[in-house]
Amino acid sequence: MTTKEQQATAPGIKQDSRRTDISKTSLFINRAGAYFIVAILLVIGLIIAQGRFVSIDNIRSILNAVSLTGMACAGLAFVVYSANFNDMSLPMTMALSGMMAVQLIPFGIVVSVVGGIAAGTLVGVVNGILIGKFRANPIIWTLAFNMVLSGIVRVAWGGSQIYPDTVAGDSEFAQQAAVQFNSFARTYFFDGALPLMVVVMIVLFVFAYFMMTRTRFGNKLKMVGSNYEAARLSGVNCAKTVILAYVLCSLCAAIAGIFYTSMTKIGAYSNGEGYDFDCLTAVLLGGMTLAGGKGNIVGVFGGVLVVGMLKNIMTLIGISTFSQYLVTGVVFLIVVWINTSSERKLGRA
Amino acid sequence: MSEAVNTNENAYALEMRSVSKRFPGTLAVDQVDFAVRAGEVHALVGENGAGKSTLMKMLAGLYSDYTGEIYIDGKLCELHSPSLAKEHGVGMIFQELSLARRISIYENLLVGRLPKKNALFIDKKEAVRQASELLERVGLGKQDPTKEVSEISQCDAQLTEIAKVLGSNPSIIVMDEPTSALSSEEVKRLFAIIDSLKKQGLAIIYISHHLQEIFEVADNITVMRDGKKVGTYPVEETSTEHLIEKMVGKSVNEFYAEHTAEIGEELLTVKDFTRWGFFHHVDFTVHRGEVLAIVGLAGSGRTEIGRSLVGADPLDQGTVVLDGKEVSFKDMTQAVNGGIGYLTEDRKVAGLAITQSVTDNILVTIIDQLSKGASYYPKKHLGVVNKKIEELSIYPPEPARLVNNLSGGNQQKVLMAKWLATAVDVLVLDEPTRGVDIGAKQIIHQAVLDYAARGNGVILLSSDLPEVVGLCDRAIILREGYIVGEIQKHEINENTLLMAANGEGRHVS
Amino acid sequence: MKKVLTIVALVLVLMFAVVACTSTGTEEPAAEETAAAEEPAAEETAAAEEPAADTPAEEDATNTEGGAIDIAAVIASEKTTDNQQLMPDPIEKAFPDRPEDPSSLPEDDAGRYYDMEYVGWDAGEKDAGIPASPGDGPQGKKVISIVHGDHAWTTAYEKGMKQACEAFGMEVEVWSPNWDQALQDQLIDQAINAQPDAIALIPLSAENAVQQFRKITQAGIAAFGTNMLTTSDAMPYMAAWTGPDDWAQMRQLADTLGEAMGGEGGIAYITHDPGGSPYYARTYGPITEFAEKYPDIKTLDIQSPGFEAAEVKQVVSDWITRFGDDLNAIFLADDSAQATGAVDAVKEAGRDDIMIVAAGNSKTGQDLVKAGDLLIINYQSAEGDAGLCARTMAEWFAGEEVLPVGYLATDMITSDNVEGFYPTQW
Amino acid sequence: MEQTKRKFHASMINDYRAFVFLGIVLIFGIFANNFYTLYNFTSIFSGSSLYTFIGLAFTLCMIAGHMDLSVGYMATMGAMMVLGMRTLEGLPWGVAFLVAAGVGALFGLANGILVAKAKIHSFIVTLGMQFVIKGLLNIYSNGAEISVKGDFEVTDILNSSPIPFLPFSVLFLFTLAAVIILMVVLAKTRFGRNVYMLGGNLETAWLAGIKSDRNTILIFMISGILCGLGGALYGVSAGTATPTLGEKGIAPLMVGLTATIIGGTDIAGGKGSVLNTFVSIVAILAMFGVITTLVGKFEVQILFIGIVLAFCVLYETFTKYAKQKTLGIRPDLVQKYMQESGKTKL
Repeated sequence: MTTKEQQATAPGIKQDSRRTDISKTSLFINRAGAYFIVAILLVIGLIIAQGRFVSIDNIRSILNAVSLTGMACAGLAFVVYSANFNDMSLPMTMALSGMMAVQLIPFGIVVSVVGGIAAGTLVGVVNGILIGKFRANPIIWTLAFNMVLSGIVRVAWGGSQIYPDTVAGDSEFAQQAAVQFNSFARTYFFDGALPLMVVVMIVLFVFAYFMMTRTRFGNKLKMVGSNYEAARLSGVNCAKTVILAYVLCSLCAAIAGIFYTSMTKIGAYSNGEGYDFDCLTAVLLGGMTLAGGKGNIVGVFGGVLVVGMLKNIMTLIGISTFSQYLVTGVVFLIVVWINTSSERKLGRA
Repeated sequence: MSEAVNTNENAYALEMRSVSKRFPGTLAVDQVDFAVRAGEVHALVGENGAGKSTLMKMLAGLYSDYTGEIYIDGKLCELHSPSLAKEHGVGMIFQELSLARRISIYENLLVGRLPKKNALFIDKKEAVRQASELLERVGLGKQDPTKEVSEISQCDAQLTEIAKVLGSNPSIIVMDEPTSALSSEEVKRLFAIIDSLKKQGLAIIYISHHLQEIFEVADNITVMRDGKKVGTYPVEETSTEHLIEKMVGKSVNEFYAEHTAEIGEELLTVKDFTRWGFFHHVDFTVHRGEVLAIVGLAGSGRTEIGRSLVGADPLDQGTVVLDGKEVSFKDMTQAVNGGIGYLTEDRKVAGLAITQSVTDNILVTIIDQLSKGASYYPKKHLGVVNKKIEELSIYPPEPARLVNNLSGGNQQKVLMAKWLATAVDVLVLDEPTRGVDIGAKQIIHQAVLDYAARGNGVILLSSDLPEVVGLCDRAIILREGYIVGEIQKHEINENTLLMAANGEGRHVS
Repeated sequence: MKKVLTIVALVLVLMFAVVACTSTGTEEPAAEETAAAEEPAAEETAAAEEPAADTPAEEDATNTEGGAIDIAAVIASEKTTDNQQLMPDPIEKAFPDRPEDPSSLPEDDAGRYYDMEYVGWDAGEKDAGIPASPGDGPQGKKVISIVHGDHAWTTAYEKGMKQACEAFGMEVEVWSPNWDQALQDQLIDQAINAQPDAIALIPLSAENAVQQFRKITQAGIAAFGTNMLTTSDAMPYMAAWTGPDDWAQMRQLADTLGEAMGGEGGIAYITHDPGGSPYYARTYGPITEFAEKYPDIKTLDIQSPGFEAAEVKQVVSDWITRFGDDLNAIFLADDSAQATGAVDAVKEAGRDDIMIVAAGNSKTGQDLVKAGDLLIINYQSAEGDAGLCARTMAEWFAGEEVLPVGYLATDMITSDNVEGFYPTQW
Repeated sequence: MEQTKRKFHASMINDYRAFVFLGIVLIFGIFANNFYTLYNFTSIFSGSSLYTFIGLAFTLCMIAGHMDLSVGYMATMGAMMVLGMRTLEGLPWGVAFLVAAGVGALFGLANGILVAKAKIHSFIVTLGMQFVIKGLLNIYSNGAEISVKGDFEVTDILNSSPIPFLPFSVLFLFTLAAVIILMVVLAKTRFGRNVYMLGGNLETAWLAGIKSDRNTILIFMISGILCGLGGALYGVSAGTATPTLGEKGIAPLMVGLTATIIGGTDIAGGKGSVLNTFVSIVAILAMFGVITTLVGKFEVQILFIGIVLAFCVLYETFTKYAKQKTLGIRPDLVQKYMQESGKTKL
């Protein structure tokens, strides 16, 4: 008997994993999330850049650089949060909205922007219906849809780029719209200190924050993300919730797409290429997990900041583009690993 | 019992000596002695939560932290992993099928020990031959072993599961509710197989709620209750009534306080309720203040009725009248708004979002009611949550705690709280206290009775008979998808229920 | 099941619609919507037809009675979108002696890149497998042009190629592998399989080109290199190579920039995709030129953030933070997205003193030059690139002597002459 | 009769749709000039080599219930390593190929350990690993391409067709060998069957005593080796490799993934066939060929591959959606009910 009991408590034997006490360090890491890395980067930045790092110019430049990724991330967070992995159609959503907006410039700036956003949002509606209602595999479906859209956009515009001022033609009204369109990405407030793109990104994050925490949609989404079946059997309209998540995702992507187009002054099918994985990286760095229902928007913003600061610091140190890929990859894997293990220790995974 | 063992003759194939297994909050198995001889079919009976399954899982090596001693063929064994248990000749047939559905039968049968032709390759011919042999032993000689499991019937899958266990040449076979998905003819086939196994000298442990079957197949019967062993009885010396008495014990009368319900007007009327292949032409009525139990064995269509009623599953025909209005729910959102709630049987898979907080889980059903327009912030409604936490004594009383960090009983309370928070008139409770300790059970039962007493209707779907007896005001008996009888309050006791569900005794219609 | 069938039907309809769109859209990319609306039923036959089989509708004034084309007249008549000559005269280049061991020279010595800059001029004998010119002129000859990938530049190139070939009465098909090396290899196989009279190729990779041109020549088809420089190993397998003289153009830009900088200061580079010939020409071209002529101009940093405006903007902003006033000029490998990003970053930081020079010739670049944001870009006609290639092929078909390596003229666009290059090609 | 017919249709779409797809493409090939020539088929088969290796690796992981997004970069790594070892380091070809496969195995090992031991989702692990490999590759070659430097001996051997009148180049024969070996491994060895069991029902596998961690790591390693070898063969046959090999055009990863889905491999794991993946890749390449000849436009290729993939996803989604409604039905009750009610159809 006694030997048995000793063995039962001997190390290496599995104990019941449901803990009632919570590890303080795990909780700290979990709560602090991406901001822990932000703090580390801040210290590194202060040391290596001797004061230039915290200058207004540099902070603005970091924020400005991540603003497009940030806008798309604010939307993508909803999809990741709903346990649907990733929206692989993000690049084409951005390209489509930009190209539609440019195409509609002859009808005035309002029609152009609204039309562009509407076109992008439509992508989200289709994705949402197929994934939310019919439960298509999110990765494969959005990937397939991205290819189809890519084909359609290329065929429809004959594979060429379109320029706002060329599309506008000779009409004074349209030319003015084109100028306005191109100025979106070049509008600054407070004497050049605050770019419009950063403002829009922050507005989208605040909007996403409220959507996720202060509305019934956000709270339903949390339940849908954590346990779809349980949410369904609790009377949550899962299909509607997931559709809305995708719509918000493509809405944000569409806005990012319009700014992207305005920034390059070119509407092209290749706009937004690579944003699918780049944004997912930022969202995951921000503490969201593919299992859904975990993490929050504040964390995602932190993840976006990490991406921006990392690049900024690496360029400041003078690390080559090639080594930057490596560092980004390693940092990403380490952060995700820490995040996963702390989640497991907290009994959330 | 163990003192009586003579190790030379009459040796036990299996002997468990004062084994215990503790889960957080409960002692699932408490100092149990259990012994089986070779060539014996030993039935293990008891209520839900009596500890039968835990005892057997211990034997199958699923727990590494049990206490006590297990002897197999007289030798002390440490069954700390499934592969160790297998090595010692324990074969376990689980209640839920453990076959990989999209993989062929023969591979499922021989998983982990496919025969090899040489150092590299498996010998498919030999594997198929061995698989056919195994299938032959369970009477599936005509089945093609290269088919996928998903292509064969539920019954054949169940028999395949048995064949799979036979393949590892066990000396002890544990069957946990093997007949729940079988029709009566198929059950006969299974019994013939058990008989032949017995003759081959295997020790068979048979767990079932179907007492009728047990009398047909078993040699000895061990009864468990509340994690303790009540006693072992040779089959000739006992009877259904006797067993039920032993299973139920005296605690029932102490445990369930007598309650008298005020039955009001008709609340829910269901007519000609049919989902082909699940349940057919089901009619029943629930009144205000009434707890109606739908009693049936596993696979009788009990759960499916509940799910179809709230629109979680489709329905082929039938009308539902709720509070005088005819309703038909396409999904659970409509059902909850229309006034019916459904508490699911599997809290982890379909009941709770265990990675979220107690608050989120309790409020999920009433988000729409609490929100002003689109705006909704759960922290504003902590009052509602705290009230429910207090009402159901959820411990620890922290609304922000993750459900995963609660004990099973408290998780179940959260599940209950989430439905009690709603304003639905009718609540369908599917196994509301499965796998829950006594304390939590009592609290949940009281909550159910209080809920009904407020003029609501409850439909109780439970295989826990004392629970049914203690709670319900009327019971309808379901067998093979058809209603076969109805028992009024004054007639309800476990005896009548068990008999009715097993197809014995008087049918009231 | 019904739903599935509906989907199938929808997909099929879509597929046919697409075939209809694209088969009619080959000639006029912009008009495919109307074309699809006009003839929705004709999709299959249209698809099966050779897209280029339609004879050019425009009347060719240079067509003489006997059917033979007056090549010189055609060359003189055709114009590009920006009103330059479509088929300019190829330019020869003088080349110095090859250093002993180029790879032993330092990074900023022009000799180190000798094999790239003067590729083809000393490549030795042409491979014996190159077929002899038919000598009967370009008419009715079938040509397949394989480009590197989809891009607005390519669209302009394609337009130029088609315009020029039609003028010569040659049939042309333009195929694109969308920047995919594996796919380009496959297209070459397919092109060989189609047995045209000549194949014009923009190789995706300078090294891989050897294998590609070798294959074409071994199949007995005349191979013409265009636009992208290859390694000299590939030159023997080409009937001729035409394209821009990237190195000379970059040196020209660098000279002008060096002068504008007053011969001193710090410069940073945003490169083309690493590895390709534009990468070396547009990074080490200026670096070696500065080293030789303006040794006081220091290279501060070299980064390859790709062709995304946002990324470039970030890198340039970071540079401005890092180098401060030491940064006087930026050299870009691309004048569209890269230029937009760099100009935005400079403007945002209020550093109008930073001079930006870009390689390329896009509308964006020209607009920026016009607005005074870019100092100079180089004139590099996409249509002219294609035109020169077509001209060389036509001359080769006619049995005329062609230059083994023919460069486009080098020109620069500054705010002084930018007006003359509108409307832009892409 | 009715039922067998329906079963036939279902199995055509479920199990043999890769072949059906290939058939459709071949029919369309009639309209394309010079499609049915020996040369064209040699080129289609040779062109399928890289995609096939990547597709095999991807399918293998998917059968086991994982996703390996790093296959594209691991193949690039293989191509760069073999040429780097040969041209820059001057090692013999055999050693160079071994190094390429070994490096692939190393990254597979890293993936496998992170997935099996650190319990991070394979999607995330391989996503991060992509950046790591991309960085290392660029650092190794300084972003430049590496070529055989005029040493075309092995290149020519790979591209030659040793068997007269058959469109099989040596490169393709190697590819075919890899397909067959993997088919045999998956079908005939315990490891192979364990792969299916791991993807089909992890718990069953555990209960049966299959060492899931060790097998998972091995799966990722094999995936790495396949990619390394596939990349190496491609690199040598093309005579050059660039670090951007895995990301241009319709990236090889996407082709491999698409072919895996078209080939009918279950996204959740447990079901799939490398042969079907291989057939899908050949069909996709043949389709590219037909489209190039008929339309000559890349955009139509991407549109069509998207439509085919979308069609497969939609088909699977809708059948699953319909099946959900009868999940758990008891046939004996149906029969009984039909007898009683006199109905013949549900």
